[in-house]
Amino acid sequence: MISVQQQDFNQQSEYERLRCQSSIGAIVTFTGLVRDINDGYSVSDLCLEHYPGMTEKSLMNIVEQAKSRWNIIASTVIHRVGQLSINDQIVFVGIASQHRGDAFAACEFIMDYLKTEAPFWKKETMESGESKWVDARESDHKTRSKWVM
Amino acid sequence: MISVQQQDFNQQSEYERLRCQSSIGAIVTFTGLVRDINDGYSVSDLCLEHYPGMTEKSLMNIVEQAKSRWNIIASTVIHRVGQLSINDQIVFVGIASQHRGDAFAACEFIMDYLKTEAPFWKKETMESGESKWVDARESDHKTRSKWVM
Amino acid sequence: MITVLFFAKLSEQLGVKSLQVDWQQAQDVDQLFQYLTEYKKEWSVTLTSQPCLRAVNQEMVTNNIKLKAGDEVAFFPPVTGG
Amino acid sequence: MITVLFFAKLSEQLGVKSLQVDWQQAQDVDQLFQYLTEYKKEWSVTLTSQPCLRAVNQEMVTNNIKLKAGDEVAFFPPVTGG
Repeated sequence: MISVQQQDFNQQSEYERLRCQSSIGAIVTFTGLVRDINDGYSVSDLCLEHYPGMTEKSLMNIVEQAKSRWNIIASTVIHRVGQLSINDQIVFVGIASQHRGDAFAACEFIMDYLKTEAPFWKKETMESGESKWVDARESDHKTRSKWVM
Repeated sequence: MISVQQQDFNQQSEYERLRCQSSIGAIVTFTGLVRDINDGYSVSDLCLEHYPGMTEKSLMNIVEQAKSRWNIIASTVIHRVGQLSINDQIVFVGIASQHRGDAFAACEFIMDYLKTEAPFWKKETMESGESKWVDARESDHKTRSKWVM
Repeated sequence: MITVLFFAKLSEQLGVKSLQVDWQQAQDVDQLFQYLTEYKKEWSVTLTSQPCLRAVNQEMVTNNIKLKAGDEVAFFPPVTGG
Repeated sequence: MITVLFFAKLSEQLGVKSLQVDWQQAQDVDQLFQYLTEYKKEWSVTLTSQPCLRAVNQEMVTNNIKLKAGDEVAFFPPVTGG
Protein backbone atom coordinates (compact mmCIF):
# COMPACT_ATOMS: atom_id res chain seq x y z
CA MET A 1 0.00 0.00 0.00
CA ILE A 2 1.33 3.40 -1.01
CA SER A 3 -0.34 6.67 -0.12
CA VAL A 4 0.52 10.35 -0.40
CA GLN A 5 -2.01 12.22 1.71
CA GLN A 6 -2.73 15.32 3.75
CA GLN A 7 -4.50 13.55 6.60
CA ASP A 8 -2.75 11.90 9.50
CA PHE A 9 -2.35 8.11 9.77
CA ASN A 10 -2.92 5.73 12.64
CA GLN A 11 -0.08 3.49 13.81
CA GLN A 12 -2.33 0.70 15.08
CA SER A 13 -4.40 0.47 11.88
CA GLU A 14 -1.29 0.36 9.72
CA TYR A 15 0.28 -2.26 11.98
CA GLU A 16 -2.84 -4.44 11.90
CA ARG A 17 -2.98 -4.22 8.11
CA LEU A 18 0.59 -5.56 7.95
CA ARG A 19 -0.15 -8.32 10.46
CA CYS A 20 -2.84 -9.89 8.29
CA GLN A 21 -1.14 -13.24 7.56
CA SER A 22 -0.10 -16.04 9.87
CA SER A 23 3.14 -16.65 7.97
CA ILE A 24 4.43 -13.28 9.22
CA GLY A 25 7.12 -13.51 11.87
CA ALA A 26 8.50 -9.96 11.84
CA ILE A 27 7.09 -6.46 11.40
CA VAL A 28 9.39 -3.43 11.28
CA THR A 29 7.93 0.06 11.17
CA PHE A 30 9.56 3.42 10.73
CA THR A 31 7.78 6.66 11.57
CA GLY A 32 9.24 10.08 10.83
CA LEU A 33 8.09 13.01 13.00
CA VAL A 34 8.48 16.80 12.82
CA ARG A 35 11.28 17.74 15.24
CA ASP A 36 11.28 20.97 17.23
CA ILE A 37 14.91 21.71 16.37
CA ASN A 38 16.60 21.38 12.99
CA ASP A 39 20.19 22.37 12.24
CA GLY A 40 20.24 24.24 15.53
CA TYR A 41 17.23 26.52 15.14
CA SER A 42 13.75 26.14 16.62
CA VAL A 43 11.09 25.09 14.18
CA SER A 44 7.46 26.04 14.70
CA ASP A 45 5.93 24.29 11.72
CA LEU A 46 6.56 22.68 8.40
CA CYS A 47 5.03 22.66 4.95
CA LEU A 48 5.57 19.72 2.64
CA GLU A 49 5.35 20.30 -1.09
CA HIS A 50 5.44 17.42 -3.56
CA TYR A 51 5.20 16.61 -7.25
CA PRO A 52 1.78 14.98 -7.56
CA GLY A 53 1.87 11.88 -9.74
CA MET A 54 5.62 11.53 -9.61
CA THR A 55 5.69 10.96 -5.82
CA GLU A 56 3.48 7.86 -6.06
CA LYS A 57 5.46 6.52 -9.04
CA SER A 58 8.72 7.13 -7.27
CA LEU A 59 7.56 5.41 -4.07
CA MET A 60 6.21 2.46 -6.04
CA ASN A 61 9.50 2.10 -7.83
CA ILE A 62 11.43 2.15 -4.52
CA VAL A 63 9.14 -0.50 -3.02
CA GLU A 64 9.55 -2.67 -6.13
CA GLN A 65 13.32 -2.48 -5.77
CA ALA A 66 13.03 -3.54 -2.13
CA LYS A 67 10.77 -6.46 -3.09
CA SER A 68 13.30 -7.66 -5.63
CA ARG A 69 16.02 -7.73 -2.96
CA TRP A 70 14.26 -9.06 0.14
CA ASN A 71 11.40 -11.38 1.03
CA ILE A 72 8.52 -9.05 1.82
CA ILE A 73 5.03 -10.34 2.59
CA ALA A 74 3.35 -6.93 2.97
CA SER A 75 4.50 -3.32 2.82
CA THR A 76 3.08 0.13 3.49
CA VAL A 77 4.46 3.55 2.64
CA ILE A 78 2.52 6.66 3.67
CA HIS A 79 3.89 10.18 3.18
CA ARG A 80 2.00 13.24 4.24
CA VAL A 81 1.98 16.58 2.39
CA GLY A 82 0.78 20.06 3.31
CA GLN A 83 0.96 21.88 6.62
CA LEU A 84 2.38 20.03 9.65
CA SER A 85 3.24 20.97 13.25
CA ILE A 86 5.90 19.87 15.73
CA ASN A 87 5.64 16.19 16.68
CA ASP A 88 3.28 15.48 13.76
CA GLN A 89 3.77 12.26 11.84
CA ILE A 90 5.33 12.81 8.39
CA VAL A 91 6.08 9.39 7.00
CA PHE A 92 5.37 5.73 7.78
CA VAL A 93 7.13 2.72 6.31
CA GLY A 94 6.05 -0.73 7.48
CA ILE A 95 7.36 -4.10 6.33
CA ALA A 96 6.05 -7.56 7.21
CA SER A 97 8.28 -10.56 6.51
CA GLN A 98 8.87 -14.10 7.67
CA HIS A 99 12.21 -13.16 9.21
CA ARG A 100 13.47 -10.00 10.85
CA GLY A 101 16.56 -9.48 8.66
CA ASP A 102 14.44 -8.89 5.55
CA ALA A 103 12.05 -6.56 7.38
CA PHE A 104 14.81 -4.39 8.85
CA ALA A 105 16.78 -4.14 5.62
CA ALA A 106 13.78 -3.41 3.40
CA CYS A 107 12.39 -0.78 5.76
CA GLU A 108 15.69 1.08 6.04
CA PHE A 109 16.36 0.76 2.30
CA ILE A 110 12.97 2.30 1.46
CA MET A 111 13.59 5.22 3.84
CA ASP A 112 17.11 5.82 2.52
CA TYR A 113 15.88 5.88 -1.08
CA LEU A 114 12.78 7.93 -0.25
CA LYS A 115 15.04 10.56 1.34
CA THR A 116 17.07 11.00 -1.85
CA GLU A 117 14.66 10.14 -4.69
CA ALA A 118 11.04 10.85 -3.84
CA PRO A 119 10.02 14.40 -4.89
CA PHE A 120 9.03 15.95 -1.56
CA TRP A 121 10.36 19.27 -0.27
CA LYS A 122 10.15 20.68 3.23
CA LYS A 123 9.76 24.34 4.04
CA GLU A 124 10.23 25.14 7.71
CA THR A 125 8.82 28.09 9.56
CA MET A 126 11.13 29.08 12.38
CA GLU A 127 10.04 30.47 15.71
CA SER A 128 11.18 33.88 14.49
CA GLY A 129 8.43 33.68 11.87
CA GLU A 130 10.87 33.43 8.97
CA SER A 131 10.50 30.46 6.70
CA LYS A 132 13.14 28.61 4.70
CA TRP A 133 13.42 25.61 2.42
CA VAL A 134 15.27 22.76 4.09
CA ASP A 135 18.59 21.91 2.45
CA ALA A 136 19.26 18.37 1.28
CA ARG A 137 21.76 16.55 3.46
CA GLU A 138 24.96 15.13 2.05
CA SER A 139 24.73 12.43 4.74
CA ASP A 140 21.52 11.10 3.17
CA HIS A 141 23.36 10.44 -0.07
CA LYS A 142 26.18 8.70 1.77
CA THR A 143 23.66 6.55 3.67
CA ARG A 144 22.00 5.59 0.43
CA SER A 145 25.23 4.53 -1.21
CA LYS A 146 25.63 1.65 1.22
CA TRP A 147 22.80 -0.18 -0.59
CA VAL A 148 24.54 -0.14 -3.98
CA MET A 149 25.39 -3.72 -4.84
CA MET B 1 11.20 0.56 29.58
CA ILE B 2 11.86 -3.17 29.85
CA SER B 3 9.18 -5.73 30.61
CA VAL B 4 8.95 -9.52 30.66
CA GLN B 5 5.27 -10.37 30.88
CA GLN B 6 2.59 -12.93 30.15
CA GLN B 7 -0.01 -10.46 28.94
CA ASP B 8 -0.20 -9.06 25.43
CA PHE B 9 0.97 -5.54 24.56
CA ASN B 10 -0.60 -2.80 22.48
CA GLN B 11 1.30 -1.36 19.54
CA GLN B 12 -0.33 2.07 19.73
CA SER B 13 0.31 2.53 23.47
CA GLU B 14 3.95 1.54 23.10
CA TYR B 15 4.34 3.84 20.11
CA GLU B 16 2.76 6.78 21.94
CA ARG B 17 5.04 6.23 24.93
CA LEU B 18 8.07 6.48 22.62
CA ARG B 19 6.69 9.57 20.90
CA CYS B 20 6.62 11.60 24.10
CA GLN B 21 9.24 14.25 23.23
CA SER B 22 9.28 16.87 20.51
CA SER B 23 12.98 16.34 19.79
CA ILE B 24 12.16 12.90 18.37
CA GLY B 25 12.44 12.65 14.60
CA ALA B 26 12.43 8.88 14.11
CA ILE B 27 10.74 5.89 15.72
CA VAL B 28 11.59 2.36 14.64
CA THR B 29 9.65 -0.58 16.03
CA PHE B 30 10.17 -4.30 15.68
CA THR B 31 7.45 -6.79 16.52
CA GLY B 32 7.99 -10.55 16.48
CA LEU B 33 4.97 -12.79 15.92
CA VAL B 34 4.32 -16.54 16.20
CA ARG B 35 4.47 -17.98 12.68
CA ASP B 36 2.28 -20.86 11.51
CA ILE B 37 5.22 -22.68 9.91
CA ASN B 38 8.71 -23.21 11.35
CA ASP B 39 11.46 -25.25 9.71
CA GLY B 40 8.84 -26.70 7.38
CA TYR B 41 6.32 -28.07 9.87
CA SER B 42 3.00 -26.57 10.96
CA VAL B 43 2.97 -25.06 14.41
CA SER B 44 -0.21 -24.90 16.45
CA ASP B 45 1.12 -23.10 19.51
CA LEU B 46 4.16 -22.08 21.45
CA CYS B 47 5.27 -21.99 25.06
CA LEU B 48 7.97 -19.56 26.16
CA GLU B 49 10.05 -20.46 29.18
CA HIS B 50 12.51 -17.98 30.68
CA TYR B 51 14.95 -17.51 33.54
CA PRO B 52 13.16 -15.01 35.80
CA GLY B 53 15.48 -12.33 37.05
CA MET B 54 18.18 -13.00 34.50
CA THR B 55 15.94 -12.12 31.54
CA GLU B 56 15.39 -8.56 32.80
CA LYS B 57 19.10 -8.15 33.62
CA SER B 58 20.11 -9.47 30.25
CA LEU B 59 17.70 -7.16 28.38
CA MET B 60 18.84 -4.17 30.44
CA ASN B 61 22.43 -4.95 29.62
CA ILE B 62 21.68 -5.20 25.89
CA VAL B 63 19.81 -1.87 25.93
CA GLU B 64 22.73 -0.24 27.80
CA GLN B 65 25.13 -1.45 25.13
CA ALA B 66 22.87 0.01 22.43
CA LYS B 67 22.69 3.34 24.31
CA SER B 68 26.48 3.50 24.48
CA ARG B 69 26.72 3.08 20.69
CA TRP B 70 23.84 5.18 19.34
CA ASN B 71 21.85 8.27 20.27
CA ILE B 72 18.66 6.94 21.78
CA ILE B 73 16.04 9.23 23.31
CA ALA B 74 13.64 6.50 24.46
CA SER B 75 13.54 2.72 24.20
CA THR B 76 11.13 -0.09 24.99
CA VAL B 77 11.70 -3.82 25.10
CA ILE B 78 8.79 -6.15 25.90
CA HIS B 79 9.10 -9.93 25.79
CA ARG B 80 6.20 -12.23 26.51
CA VAL B 81 6.45 -15.57 28.28
CA GLY B 82 4.03 -18.45 28.74
CA GLN B 83 1.53 -19.93 26.31
CA LEU B 84 1.10 -18.25 22.89
CA SER B 85 -0.86 -19.01 19.71
CA ILE B 86 -0.25 -18.46 16.00
CA ASN B 87 -0.03 -14.76 15.05
CA ASP B 88 0.36 -13.73 18.71
CA GLN B 89 2.85 -11.00 19.51
CA ILE B 90 6.03 -12.32 21.17
CA VAL B 91 8.41 -9.40 21.38
CA PHE B 92 8.42 -5.63 20.85
CA VAL B 93 11.48 -3.41 20.51
CA GLY B 94 10.91 0.30 19.95
CA ILE B 95 13.53 3.02 19.63
CA ALA B 96 13.00 6.78 19.44
CA SER B 97 15.89 8.96 18.21
CA GLN B 98 16.54 12.27 16.59
CA HIS B 99 17.66 10.60 13.37
CA ARG B 100 16.63 7.40 11.65
CA GLY B 101 20.08 5.81 11.37
CA ASP B 102 20.41 5.53 15.15
CA ALA B 103 16.89 4.17 15.56
CA PHE B 104 17.29 1.48 12.89
CA ALA B 105 20.71 0.34 14.10
CA ALA B 106 19.81 0.26 17.79
CA CYS B 107 16.55 -1.61 17.18
CA GLU B 108 18.20 -4.28 15.03
CA PHE B 109 21.17 -4.56 17.40
CA ILE B 110 18.88 -5.16 20.37
CA MET B 111 16.97 -7.87 18.50
CA ASP B 112 20.15 -9.57 17.29
CA TYR B 113 21.57 -9.66 20.83
CA LEU B 114 18.27 -10.65 22.42
CA LYS B 115 18.11 -13.63 20.03
CA THR B 116 21.48 -14.95 21.19
CA GLU B 117 21.83 -13.74 24.80
CA ALA B 118 18.51 -13.33 26.56
CA PRO B 119 17.48 -16.51 28.41
CA PHE B 120 14.20 -17.39 26.70
CA TRP B 121 13.40 -20.80 25.23
CA LYS B 122 10.58 -21.72 22.86
CA LYS B 123 8.77 -25.02 22.87
CA GLU B 124 6.51 -25.53 19.88
CA THR B 125 3.49 -27.77 19.70
CA MET B 126 3.06 -29.08 16.19
CA GLU B 127 -0.26 -29.76 14.50
CA SER B 128 0.38 -33.46 15.06
CA GLY B 129 0.17 -32.77 18.80
CA GLU B 130 3.85 -33.49 19.42
CA SER B 131 5.87 -30.77 21.04
CA LYS B 132 9.55 -29.99 20.67
CA TRP B 133 12.06 -27.44 21.92
CA VAL B 134 13.10 -25.05 19.14
CA ASP B 135 16.77 -25.37 18.18
CA ALA B 136 18.98 -22.30 18.25
CA ARG B 137 19.86 -21.05 14.78
CA GLU B 138 23.44 -20.77 13.62
CA SER B 139 22.30 -17.84 11.45
CA ASP B 140 21.39 -15.81 14.54
CA HIS B 141 24.97 -16.03 15.75
CA LYS B 142 26.27 -14.98 12.33
CA THR B 143 23.86 -12.03 12.28
CA ARG B 144 25.04 -10.96 15.72
CA SER B 145 28.68 -11.06 14.76
CA LYS B 146 28.19 -8.16 12.34
CA TRP B 147 27.88 -5.80 15.33
CA VAL B 148 31.27 -6.69 16.80
CA MET B 149 33.45 -3.62 16.50
CA MET C 1 4.47 21.56 -26.79
CA ILE C 2 6.54 20.51 -23.80
CA THR C 3 5.08 21.07 -20.32
CA VAL C 4 7.71 22.43 -17.95
CA LEU C 5 7.21 22.25 -14.16
CA PHE C 6 9.20 23.83 -11.35
CA PHE C 7 8.98 22.89 -7.68
CA ALA C 8 9.83 24.14 -4.22
CA LYS C 9 12.53 26.81 -3.87
CA LEU C 10 13.14 26.85 -7.61
CA SER C 11 9.54 27.60 -8.46
CA GLU C 12 9.47 30.30 -5.78
CA GLN C 13 12.62 31.95 -7.09
CA LEU C 14 11.50 31.87 -10.73
CA GLY C 15 8.01 33.01 -9.74
CA VAL C 16 6.50 30.35 -12.00
CA LYS C 17 5.11 26.87 -11.37
CA SER C 18 4.71 25.74 -14.96
CA LEU C 19 4.97 26.87 -18.54
CA GLN C 20 4.61 25.51 -22.07
CA VAL C 21 7.62 25.48 -24.39
CA ASP C 22 7.47 24.81 -28.11
CA TRP C 23 9.10 21.49 -28.94
CA GLN C 24 11.26 23.26 -31.58
CA GLN C 25 13.03 24.97 -28.68
CA ALA C 26 13.42 21.78 -26.67
CA GLN C 27 14.34 18.69 -28.61
CA ASP C 28 16.24 17.30 -25.64
CA VAL C 29 16.53 18.12 -21.93
CA ASP C 30 19.81 20.03 -22.21
CA GLN C 31 18.40 22.18 -25.00
CA LEU C 32 15.28 22.89 -22.96
CA PHE C 33 17.39 23.84 -19.93
CA GLN C 34 19.49 26.15 -22.11
CA TYR C 35 16.31 27.73 -23.46
CA LEU C 36 15.01 28.32 -19.93
CA THR C 37 18.23 30.02 -18.78
CA GLU C 38 17.55 32.61 -21.49
CA TYR C 39 13.79 32.80 -20.93
CA LYS C 40 14.02 35.78 -18.59
CA LYS C 41 17.01 37.86 -17.65
CA GLU C 42 17.42 36.61 -14.09
CA TRP C 43 16.64 32.94 -14.86
CA SER C 44 20.17 32.07 -15.89
CA VAL C 45 21.59 32.79 -12.44
CA THR C 46 18.74 31.08 -10.62
CA LEU C 47 18.94 27.92 -12.70
CA THR C 48 22.70 27.56 -12.79
CA SER C 49 23.72 28.72 -9.29
CA GLN C 50 22.25 25.71 -7.45
CA PRO C 51 21.83 21.99 -7.90
CA CYS C 52 18.82 21.32 -10.12
CA LEU C 53 17.41 17.83 -10.63
CA ARG C 54 15.40 16.84 -13.69
CA ALA C 55 12.54 14.46 -14.35
CA VAL C 56 11.00 13.55 -17.70
CA ASN C 57 7.45 12.22 -17.58
CA GLN C 58 7.80 11.84 -13.82
CA GLU C 59 10.98 9.75 -13.90
CA MET C 60 14.25 11.21 -12.64
CA VAL C 61 16.87 11.55 -15.40
CA THR C 62 20.58 12.22 -14.98
CA ASN C 63 21.64 12.08 -18.65
CA ASN C 64 20.42 14.25 -21.46
CA ILE C 65 17.52 12.57 -23.24
CA LYS C 66 15.45 13.32 -26.35
CA LEU C 67 12.04 14.90 -25.85
CA LYS C 68 8.86 14.58 -27.90
CA ALA C 69 5.80 16.79 -28.07
CA GLY C 70 3.56 16.23 -25.05
CA ASP C 71 6.39 15.34 -22.67
CA GLU C 72 6.36 16.70 -19.12
CA VAL C 73 9.73 17.93 -17.88
CA ALA C 74 10.28 18.99 -14.27
CA PHE C 75 13.15 20.87 -12.65
CA PHE C 76 13.56 20.90 -8.88
CA PRO C 77 16.03 21.15 -6.00
CA PRO C 78 17.40 18.03 -4.28
CA VAL C 79 14.53 16.37 -2.42
CA THR C 80 14.05 16.72 1.34
CA GLY C 81 11.07 14.54 2.26
CA GLY C 82 10.82 11.75 4.80
CA MET D 1 25.53 -23.97 49.43
CA ILE D 2 25.40 -23.27 45.69
CA THR D 3 21.98 -23.05 44.04
CA VAL D 4 21.97 -24.85 40.70
CA LEU D 5 19.22 -24.17 38.14
CA PHE D 6 18.41 -25.95 34.88
CA PHE D 7 16.14 -24.61 32.15
CA ALA D 8 14.17 -25.71 29.11
CA LYS D 9 15.14 -28.98 27.40
CA LEU D 10 17.97 -29.57 29.87
CA SER D 11 15.73 -29.35 32.90
CA GLU D 12 13.19 -31.63 31.19
CA GLN D 13 15.83 -34.23 30.35
CA LEU D 14 17.36 -34.21 33.83
CA GLY D 15 13.94 -34.20 35.44
CA VAL D 16 15.07 -31.47 37.84
CA LYS D 17 14.63 -27.69 37.89
CA SER D 18 16.99 -26.85 40.73
CA LEU D 19 19.15 -28.39 43.42
CA GLN D 20 21.53 -27.33 46.17
CA VAL D 21 25.17 -28.38 46.01
CA ASP D 22 27.63 -28.09 48.87
CA TRP D 23 30.27 -25.46 48.11
CA GLN D 24 33.00 -28.04 48.90
CA GLN D 25 31.90 -29.87 45.73
CA ALA D 26 31.79 -26.73 43.62
CA GLN D 27 34.57 -24.26 44.17
CA ASP D 28 34.40 -23.18 40.54
CA VAL D 29 32.00 -23.66 37.61
CA ASP D 30 33.99 -26.44 35.95
CA GLN D 31 34.17 -28.37 39.21
CA LEU D 32 30.43 -27.95 39.72
CA PHE D 33 29.74 -29.15 36.19
CA GLN D 34 31.97 -32.18 36.75
CA TYR D 35 30.14 -32.90 40.00
CA LEU D 36 26.79 -32.75 38.21
CA THR D 37 27.84 -35.17 35.45
CA GLU D 38 28.40 -37.71 38.24
CA TYR D 39 25.29 -36.79 40.23
CA LYS D 40 23.13 -39.45 38.64
CA LYS D 41 24.08 -42.21 36.22
CA GLU D 42 22.44 -40.73 33.10
CA TRP D 43 23.39 -37.08 33.78
CA SER D 44 26.83 -37.39 32.24
CA VAL D 45 25.43 -38.14 28.76
CA THR D 46 22.68 -35.49 29.01
CA LEU D 47 25.06 -32.74 30.13
CA THR D 48 27.91 -33.48 27.75
CA SER D 49 26.06 -34.53 24.58
CA GLN D 50 24.67 -31.07 23.78
CA PRO D 51 25.70 -27.42 23.97
CA CYS D 52 25.18 -26.17 27.51
CA LEU D 53 25.48 -22.49 28.43
CA ARG D 54 26.29 -21.29 31.94
CA ALA D 55 25.32 -18.26 34.00
CA VAL D 56 26.65 -17.31 37.42
CA ASN D 57 24.43 -15.01 39.46
CA GLN D 58 22.35 -14.36 36.33
CA GLU D 59 25.25 -13.30 34.12
CA MET D 60 26.36 -15.49 31.23
CA VAL D 61 29.93 -16.81 31.69
CA THR D 62 32.11 -18.49 29.10
CA ASN D 63 35.25 -19.02 31.16
CA ASN D 64 35.58 -21.04 34.34
CA ILE D 65 35.12 -18.78 37.38
CA LYS D 66 35.42 -19.23 41.14
CA LEU D 67 32.23 -19.71 43.13
CA LYS D 68 31.37 -18.70 46.67
CA ALA D 69 28.67 -19.96 48.99
CA GLY D 70 25.28 -18.48 48.08
CA ASP D 71 26.03 -18.21 44.35
CA GLU D 72 23.36 -19.14 41.84
CA VAL D 73 24.62 -21.13 38.86
CA ALA D 74 22.39 -21.93 35.90
CA PHE D 75 22.89 -24.39 33.03
CA PHE D 76 20.74 -24.15 29.92
CA PRO D 77 20.58 -24.78 26.15
CA PRO D 78 21.33 -22.01 23.64
CA VAL D 79 18.55 -19.44 23.87
CA THR D 80 15.70 -19.24 21.34
CA GLY D 81 13.59 -16.25 22.33
CA GLY D 82 12.56 -13.24 20.25
